[in-house]
Amino acid sequence: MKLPDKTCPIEEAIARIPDGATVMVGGFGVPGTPFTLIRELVRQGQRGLTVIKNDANERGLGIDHLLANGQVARLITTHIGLNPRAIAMLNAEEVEVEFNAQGILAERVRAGGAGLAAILTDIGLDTELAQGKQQIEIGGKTKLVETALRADVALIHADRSDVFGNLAYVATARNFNPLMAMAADLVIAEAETVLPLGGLTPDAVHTPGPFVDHVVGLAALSEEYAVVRR
Amino acid sequence: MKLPDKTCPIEEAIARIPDGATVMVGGFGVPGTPFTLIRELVRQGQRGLTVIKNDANERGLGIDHLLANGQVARLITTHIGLNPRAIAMLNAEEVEVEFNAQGILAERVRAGGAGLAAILTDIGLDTELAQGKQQIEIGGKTKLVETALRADVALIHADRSDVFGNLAYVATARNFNPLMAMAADLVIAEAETVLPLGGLTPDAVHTPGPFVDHVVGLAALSEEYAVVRR
Amino acid sequence: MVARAAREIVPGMVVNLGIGLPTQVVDHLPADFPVCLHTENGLSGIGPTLQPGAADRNLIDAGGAYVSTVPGSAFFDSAVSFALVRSGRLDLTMLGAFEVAATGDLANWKIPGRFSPGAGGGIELAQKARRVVVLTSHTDRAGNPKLKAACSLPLTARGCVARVFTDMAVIDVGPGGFVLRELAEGVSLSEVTEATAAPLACPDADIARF
Amino acid sequence: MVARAAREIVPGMVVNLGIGLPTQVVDHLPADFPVCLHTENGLSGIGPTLQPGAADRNLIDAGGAYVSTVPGSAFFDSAVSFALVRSGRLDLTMLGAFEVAATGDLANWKIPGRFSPGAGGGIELAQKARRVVVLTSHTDRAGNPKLKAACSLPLTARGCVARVFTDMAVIDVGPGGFVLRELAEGVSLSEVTEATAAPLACPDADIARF
Repeated sequence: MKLPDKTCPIEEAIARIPDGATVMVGGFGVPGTPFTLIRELVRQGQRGLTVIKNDANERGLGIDHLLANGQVARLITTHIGLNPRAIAMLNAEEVEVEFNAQGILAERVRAGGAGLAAILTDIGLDTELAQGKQQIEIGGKTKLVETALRADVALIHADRSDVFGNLAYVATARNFNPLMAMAADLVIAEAETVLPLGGLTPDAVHTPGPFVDHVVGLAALSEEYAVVRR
Repeated sequence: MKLPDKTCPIEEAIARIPDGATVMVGGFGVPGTPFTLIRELVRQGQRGLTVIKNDANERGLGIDHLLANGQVARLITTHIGLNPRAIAMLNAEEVEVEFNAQGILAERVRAGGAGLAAILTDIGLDTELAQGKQQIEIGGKTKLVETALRADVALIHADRSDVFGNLAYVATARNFNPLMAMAADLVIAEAETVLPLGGLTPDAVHTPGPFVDHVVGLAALSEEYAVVRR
Repeated sequence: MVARAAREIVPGMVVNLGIGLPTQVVDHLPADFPVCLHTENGLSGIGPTLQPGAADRNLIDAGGAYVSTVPGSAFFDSAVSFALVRSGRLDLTMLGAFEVAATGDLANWKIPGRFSPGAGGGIELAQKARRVVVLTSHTDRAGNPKLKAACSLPLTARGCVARVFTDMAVIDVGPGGFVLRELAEGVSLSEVTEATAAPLACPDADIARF
Repeated sequence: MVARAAREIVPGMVVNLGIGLPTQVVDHLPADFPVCLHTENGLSGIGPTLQPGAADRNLIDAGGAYVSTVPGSAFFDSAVSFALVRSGRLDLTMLGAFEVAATGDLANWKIPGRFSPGAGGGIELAQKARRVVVLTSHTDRAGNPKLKAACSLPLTARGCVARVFTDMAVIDVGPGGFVLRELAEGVSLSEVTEATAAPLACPDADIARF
């Protein structure tokens, strides 16, 4: 048995995303954001996207390019306070924004990746985030039904990948990446380094290769990773 | 800031388990079973335990000692086919056994560790495992409510630990250990090697230290780990 | 039948082989065949089975056999392992059976009063693998058919089986029930029909042999 | 008040410090103080904040500051990070506030029409940390009290706040409402009572100063 090679040119991988797709994007702030994949999605210009991402990055970074280019119809997120454009587009109703508690967004994505229908939680029960959500009683206590999130596509940034798509992340660049890498029908991972089979220790793999469809090696690191912006 | 030292003598750690406790035990077959912690629990003799473990080990191994010693009132598990004593005790109603689909047991434990109330799934809907479980409709489809499992105590086997309780597992000895290490009020980990702070790479930690209460270093490896039994 | 079942595996698949006959399928694949074998206790990329003398005490498959890794293997916990199964990343599973119904229902985990070890990971494999095929003897030890109009034993999953490989035949489960696809060398159509306790369609005039 | 709040941290705790004033608490702890600082973007064991020249582009806290690790740090994904919070492994969180009610209700994430960036991880920290304390100016920029009988802004969590540290006082949230525990140097009882828009019990005749 030999594991197959999933390396792929970036143009080809991103071209598989149709207009109207739901796209999960890894990253929390700068670390772990797949800047290069996002740039290619901006270049190709698919429209009407639903984007699922923890935050809206900052102006001029990451998914802000998608917002500026009018490609995003809907954003499912937890906090967009560092991106004035996202706030302005929300206020002008140019993009629909659904806010989640951060750990609940993580769990909804994970539930999608785990093939579950939903999770039950008391998080946000006393807040306006509970509005419109199904509630059920478990052992006499009210819980919110938080439905699983799956996407057509997940865009992932990894530090290292092997050609089969086993991924490893570094430091706080891990964040939502391993969760989203399980929760989409098409998973595209950009990697700073692409290793041959056997290049990653099996115990140190963060995302097992069977979840990943395409591996895009990064020839150069996006300048959007530059330390210090604010 | 300096992270505290959680190393602890085994007698002291296990003595914190009361009669009647619910105890999660890591392991799938031999790998990852905390044989030494189990032996101390047998020696101390706490009774009326509810044990949550993937399997019942084999005769003469692991939790079979707890069964033989009459310490187990109830077993929540997925498969006990390799332990004739467990099967016999089930048939004689000497121990109450609750069977789960394996991945659902994993998810119920994980949900407990993640502070969720339950998960919703269609797994087992057409089987007798669905009997007696709450069902709800999500988007017009029937789902089973699988409630979260938490325990008073989790007994974990790790390959390496640092003194703060960061844990790393090897190979298929990982299995239920990282899930259970998040899902109990008191988490006791035995480790083949206990390292000083900084001995584990932060990216390679499988169970973060904040989840772990006591670290027990193993002076010698239990002979129950011996390769080949059948 | 095991050699024939091995041809069911398409290059690039992620495959879980159940305990028993299915495990032997791997012996009929070329050494460099591009496939990823998954075991539910937490490994993608199973390598060859090892003799005890060469075994790693921490490295087994879900059936307890000492296995090895290949370049590109990954270890993960039991939740991730079944996440892979339930979320559609398992292309194929090959399972054993006590009974298969003409509707695709599968019973393979419990015989009330005789055999009740628990379902293990079988329910999720049967319910969620993209394709479920069964490898089994055509009849049980007493000679009773295992392929039936309906299962009498507790179900593992409903309507899950796509194809059955037996010592007598390759049989698909179609919308209208069992469909004969191939016959084993030396087995006649009437023999397999007689050993099957449900209608067996035979659309091909010239039935293939394996 | 920040120095006073630092004394709230007991050796051995796992602590999450919210953005703003709470982050500064760490500067008032001894270098070898036994505490584990958690940040919700996936790190236990936060080390000192770094200047950009020394920073690691992949290592930030939830507020975006460049931080470092300590011996024994661990990285994890966002699901594990909040599992730690929701399952009771976070001993203490220190948060900012727009409003704190005498019932312990907290509002700190939204001012309708003016400030709606989303709640981030605040709801889970407020609802699930074993102990929630607030660090805030006693009044807002316009001089309006932040401690009130009831919150008028959208809630972060109900009944969660145990103690409030302000520039004027240390105030507990008891079953009967706000209870004055300490006064800042130079602040009188009548000043703090006047700046608080809810009854303020003062059980100690000889009130401590900080």
